Amino acid sequence: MLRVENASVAYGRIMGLREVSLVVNDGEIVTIIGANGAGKTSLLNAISGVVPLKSGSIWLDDRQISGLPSHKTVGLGLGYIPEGRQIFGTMSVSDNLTMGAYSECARNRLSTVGYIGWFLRRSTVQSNLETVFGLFPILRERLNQRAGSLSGGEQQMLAIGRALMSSPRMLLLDEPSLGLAPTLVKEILKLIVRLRDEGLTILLVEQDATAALKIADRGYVMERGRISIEGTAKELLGDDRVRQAYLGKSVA
Amino acid sequence: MSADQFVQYLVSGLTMGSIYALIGLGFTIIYAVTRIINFAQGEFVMLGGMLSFYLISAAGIPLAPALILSVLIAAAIGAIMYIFAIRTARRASVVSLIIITIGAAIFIRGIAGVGWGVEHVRPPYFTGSESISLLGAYIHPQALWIIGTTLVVVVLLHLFLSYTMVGKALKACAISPVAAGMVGINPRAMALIAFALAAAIGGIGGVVMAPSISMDFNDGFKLGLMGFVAASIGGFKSPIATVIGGLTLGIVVSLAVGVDWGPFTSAYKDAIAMMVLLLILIIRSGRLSAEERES
Amino acid sequence: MQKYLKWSVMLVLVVALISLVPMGCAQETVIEEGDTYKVGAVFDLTGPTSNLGVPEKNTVDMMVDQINDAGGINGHPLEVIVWDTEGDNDKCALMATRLIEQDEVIAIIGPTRSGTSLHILDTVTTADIPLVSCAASIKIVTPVGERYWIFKTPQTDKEAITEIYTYLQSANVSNIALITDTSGFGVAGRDILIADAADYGLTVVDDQTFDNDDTSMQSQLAHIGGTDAEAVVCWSTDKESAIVALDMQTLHMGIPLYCSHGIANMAFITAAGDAANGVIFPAGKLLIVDDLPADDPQKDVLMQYRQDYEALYGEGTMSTFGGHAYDALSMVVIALAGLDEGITLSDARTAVRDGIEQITYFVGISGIFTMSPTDHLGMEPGSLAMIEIVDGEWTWLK
Amino acid sequence: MSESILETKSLSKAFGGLVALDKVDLAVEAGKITAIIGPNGAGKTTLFNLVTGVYPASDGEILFQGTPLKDTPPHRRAALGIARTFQNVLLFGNMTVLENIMTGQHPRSRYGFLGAALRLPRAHREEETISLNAMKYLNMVGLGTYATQNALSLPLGQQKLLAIARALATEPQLLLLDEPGAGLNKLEKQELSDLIRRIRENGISVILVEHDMPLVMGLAEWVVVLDSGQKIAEGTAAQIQKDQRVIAAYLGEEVE
Amino acid sequence: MLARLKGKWTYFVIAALLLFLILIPFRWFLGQYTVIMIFIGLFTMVTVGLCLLLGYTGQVSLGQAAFYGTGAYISAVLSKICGVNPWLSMLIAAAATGAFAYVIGYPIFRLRGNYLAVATLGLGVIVYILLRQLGPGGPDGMAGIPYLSIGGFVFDTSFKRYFLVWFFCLAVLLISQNIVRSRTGRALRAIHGSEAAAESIGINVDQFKVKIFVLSAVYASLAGSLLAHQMSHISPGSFGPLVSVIIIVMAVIGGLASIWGAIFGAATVCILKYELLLGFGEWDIVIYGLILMLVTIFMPEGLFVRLRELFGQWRLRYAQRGAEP
Repeated sequence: MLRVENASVAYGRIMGLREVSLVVNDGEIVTIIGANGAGKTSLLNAISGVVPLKSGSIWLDDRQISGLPSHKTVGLGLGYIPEGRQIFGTMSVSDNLTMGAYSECARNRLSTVGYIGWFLRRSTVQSNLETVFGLFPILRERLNQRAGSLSGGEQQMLAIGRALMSSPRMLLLDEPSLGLAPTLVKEILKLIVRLRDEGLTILLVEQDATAALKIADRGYVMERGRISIEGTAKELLGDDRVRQAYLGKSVA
Repeated sequence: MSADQFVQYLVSGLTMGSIYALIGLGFTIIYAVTRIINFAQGEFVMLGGMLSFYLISAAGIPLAPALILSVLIAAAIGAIMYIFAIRTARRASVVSLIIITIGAAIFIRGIAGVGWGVEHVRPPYFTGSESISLLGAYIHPQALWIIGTTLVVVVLLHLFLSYTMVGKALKACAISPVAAGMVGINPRAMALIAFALAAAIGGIGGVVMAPSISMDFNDGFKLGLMGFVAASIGGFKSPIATVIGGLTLGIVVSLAVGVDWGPFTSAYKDAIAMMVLLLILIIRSGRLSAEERES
Repeated sequence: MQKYLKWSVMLVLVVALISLVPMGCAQETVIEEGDTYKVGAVFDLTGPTSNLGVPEKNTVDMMVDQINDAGGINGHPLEVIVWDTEGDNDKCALMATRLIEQDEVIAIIGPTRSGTSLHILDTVTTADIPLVSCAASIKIVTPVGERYWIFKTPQTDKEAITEIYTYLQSANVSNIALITDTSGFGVAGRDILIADAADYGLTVVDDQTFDNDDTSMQSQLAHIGGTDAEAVVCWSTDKESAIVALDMQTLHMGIPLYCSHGIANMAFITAAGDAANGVIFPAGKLLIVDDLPADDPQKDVLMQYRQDYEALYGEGTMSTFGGHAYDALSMVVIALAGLDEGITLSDARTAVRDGIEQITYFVGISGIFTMSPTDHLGMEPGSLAMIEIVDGEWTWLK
Repeated sequence: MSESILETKSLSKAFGGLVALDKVDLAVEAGKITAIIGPNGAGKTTLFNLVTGVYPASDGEILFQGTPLKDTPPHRRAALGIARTFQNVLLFGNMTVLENIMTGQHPRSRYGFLGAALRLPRAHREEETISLNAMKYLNMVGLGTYATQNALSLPLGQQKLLAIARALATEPQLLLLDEPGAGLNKLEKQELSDLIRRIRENGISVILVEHDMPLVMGLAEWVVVLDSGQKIAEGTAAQIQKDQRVIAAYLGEEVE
Repeated sequence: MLARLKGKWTYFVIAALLLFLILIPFRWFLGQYTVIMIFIGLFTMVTVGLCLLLGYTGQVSLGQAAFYGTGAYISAVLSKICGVNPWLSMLIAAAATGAFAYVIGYPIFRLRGNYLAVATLGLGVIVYILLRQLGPGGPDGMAGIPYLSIGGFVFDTSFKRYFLVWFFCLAVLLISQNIVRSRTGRALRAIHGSEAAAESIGINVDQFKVKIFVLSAVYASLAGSLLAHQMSHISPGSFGPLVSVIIIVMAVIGGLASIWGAIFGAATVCILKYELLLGFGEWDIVIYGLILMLVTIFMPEGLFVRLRELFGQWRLRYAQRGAEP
């Protein structure tokens, strides 16, 4: 589904990514793990078009998407849930979800200037909304609350919900567990599995390597902008190098 | 000061304030979406007023279509300004972008001066010139048009921002352009819309105020300055805050004239308005910085 | 150490070069027979008072063509170099310097406003070149001892105010309210209005101001409405005066409005619409030239000027401000006509100054001038007429 | 037990309703390397920000060398001898590498506007000392050859070293390092731990917040563990590694 | 700039520039530009202050003309009405303006970014109104301000004043250059780089902001006094809010973070306005606006900085070519 070929990203003279290549197949959960600053977020930013590539290419199915700005990749079915969630804090929960459907709206230009209720009654938007409420009933209760006033976990749900509103075929998740209580982390991870089961392809960036590898099909380990190890989740879980890098060698 | 006079000060202040608010709205919209202070905002107001006169008197177009056409032309000029001057300047810092808008303002003013000459012009009133008595004060029909238009514009703007997708997208873009991009909103398209919209609102302001003040090619700077102050009092936040800012400014200026300040004369009214602005800013900064540090 | 060595070597070099500079090598320009007489002008062609400056430039352009078509001045073609001040003092000073040093003009006319005129007095005086100002303030030419090189053509504020006050006195008005702008014109007028009121038995019961480019004067007028003023005197330019007239109509003030000579153009009537009716102001006789008796000495000059100007620039475009430039340039031309051939530029400047000072009974647009070493305005009294706007037309209140 | 250079007593910080730090008592021994660890959002950076005075504490107090720090503004604390680095480095991008470090000498020099404007002899003298010291610190972190480059042109690892050198240039008694190892490769991490040891040998107490366990375990003589704003454990590296609560909170519940 | 021009050419370049500056006012050279050069010198002084404030410290001020004005007015009033020696009144004006900036500096620098811009603009408007209302002569301004003189040597011609102004201007530039390269200059740039980091290494951010604000006010005041004593007439129109905007334009065109760029900025604007565009008649401000936009769009880092870059590239290429056998 997604192919990244020799992608490099530079911030000024600093290299964020160095010739990274990876593949995500249909219906897989692929996780990218690595220490802070290893280039995981740069990779997701590059795929979604937030930062431009210096060299290399990125393909979604058979379409080259490198060079497209993020607002275009969303329209092609890439939902991005960035680190720190990036929800619209001063807007209401329902507005955040509505905005999630903007790419749907942009496909049909007329509806952008029309009455928003009319737009929301479109069948795809309606069914997406139902899906989101099905996954996160709490959001239905919080519909009119300011998004910024939600708790961390609820904000994460909203961020995922917002991405689902664009009817994505693939989700890019950046550290969904960041700052969440352990029980919530578990819940989110379960949800990711559930989304995969419903047909979505998922690329997950996590620091909590063990947890991520538990649910993933395959994984890549990044170090200093490069992919250093790749393999199935099982292989990686058993790989001493991974355990060393994450858990410290003296951990039992 | 008698009660009648007081009402008159309020009425006059509201009229002036509505003008400042209409101009301030343009500053707020562009600032919210792009973080640019658009020094050419006053020029859009001037364009609206001058265009309406020349369309009516020179081109002989009837009033209503002429007004609409003036606003549309102003909006188009705003869009052109964004495309050619702002979007081209990719590497520019915010200060540089502000200088670009100053350049654009001088350019527009210059073209207007060359094209229309230096004389001031006054388009006809929309309806009648007989003023209306109101609670012991008088109000000109055109002033009612000004106040009414401001209300309609701010209500429409509010509805637009709250009940259409593109309006909400503008808001989203104002909160975070990066996050807006991630849900499929094109921040540049939003900036274009913001410029066109601000220019249109500026044009509307020019169109409604020109019959009561007469307009010349030089008027943009002072009008822009007052609109900028109105937007600052409102905190560049929302259309409604800006309108409140504009009305506050108008009433402060009007009362500064009306109240006998002892040694002060009406000559200091603008200075008093600026003092109010400084006080508001400094008081608010105390609160803001406390909030910033806490979050 | 080496650094300091190099610096000192450099300094020696510089000093040596400077000492080689041939000082004062400039050759004084001489005006030969048939050479163009160059006159400079600085007007506000853009900026807030450009509606005064533009008719001045138009008038000058028109006159230069007329004079050159008629063979110039004693065979010398006339050239007027006009620079725009943008209403900016510093630019005005720079342009004046440019006229003096680069363009090498014999005399300068303008600037348009009192503020800019006062600003360049020092520049002009130290350069020894005559200036004929087109601005109102009497301060421009007094004290005459310090204003050796300076003349002016428009009626002063004081004369205009005398006309208004005399009229008010005859109309048995005793309480007046002032509303003036905060520009130089308005403030100068306000000072005289306040100082002179008592001489005519008038009491100033309210004194309001506004800024140029203000959008409404209603608050000030409402304040005036709270007093027992019987008339409002407004001292400002046409645009703002029109707003005052309109706002007085809106507030149903019901007392007459008297304005300055600053509204002596059609733009005021257009801007104020029917609120202009009943407004009374003093102005040069140009506006009511049709009503002038045939024996008025200015009648022919005024008729000719209006006819020429409107033929070139369109019906209803003439204003008294163009007239100020007409008078200024005419006086310079009279002085130029008396120049000897083959004199140096600085001698020419002195001669033109002397020539202007010796002008007697020149009939101009603004009035009739007789200059003298003690009077650099030299306008005979009675140059102003009180005018009322009736049905959108200027009517002479004889 | 030797004296504490830094103590916090019941230190708390709340942002709006969110409690970021909850009654934390700390005693940092002088001359030692202390590590503060904990999962994301545990309050480590908040603790640094309170100690350096970026924001005021909601409750409790901070003692530096026995003196309470209440109401002391950040720049005074730096002058007193508390220096720090930032998670996101925050170098001065408008300066060269050397200038960045020279700026660090700010609290150790005196001359002001007049001295600078007129290049008084005193300014000259101080400026010489400043550049000498700056070169010293630059060489200490091994960046001597990059002195005239723009600070942001360095790779991340060297930027982090530069940030440490800048902090050292303030001649602190206490150095707070916020995730110095993040984004560094093995070799760089090795250099970093050598550097931190050398700093300690110069008599400077070091507190570091770090995610990289091998680095922490190899360096720290005392480890404090924070979780959700509370101190849940402290001890030597060996003790911490055995603590079940720490393993649960920090390393993930599912660790066998 | 001087530091960048290392090598054998340095002294020749400096000598040539100085010689050029010295020769400008001579009639046979570029004498006709003397007065423009005087204005360039004055505006450079004001602009340098803004460069220190905006370019180095990152704090915007849209009210520099206010200090330019107070400097001119205080000095004019003292010397003309109170009969104080003009040099002394210049000094008092600078001190008073500095004190004024200091007093308003602390409340105003609690604001950041655009709010700071608005507040300083408001300050400029207030001072402008006060000058019009309270300044002797009102909006028409005051005349008869005495010239500066040393002993019996009166600065009464453009030729003499040119050297006086440029002496002050170069002194201000040198002083600023020294400050920029000092402990203080580093502190200022640190504040621009990151206020948090600056505080963490012991820099008193608020105090430095106010101090540099005061310095920029003193520069502007000196320029204003010089203007007053040589035009002999000043009026509030020279110190209005629009002038503050022009000063910002000069600073940006020159290149904000560059002391010597201030000359370029002031020169570009003055030469455009007072010389190059004169021939275009009423089209002049159209072209001025266009040039302003184009320069900022294509050289947002400033004309001077861009030219310096190009010069650097050219030298590099030259050096490389020279290195080849």
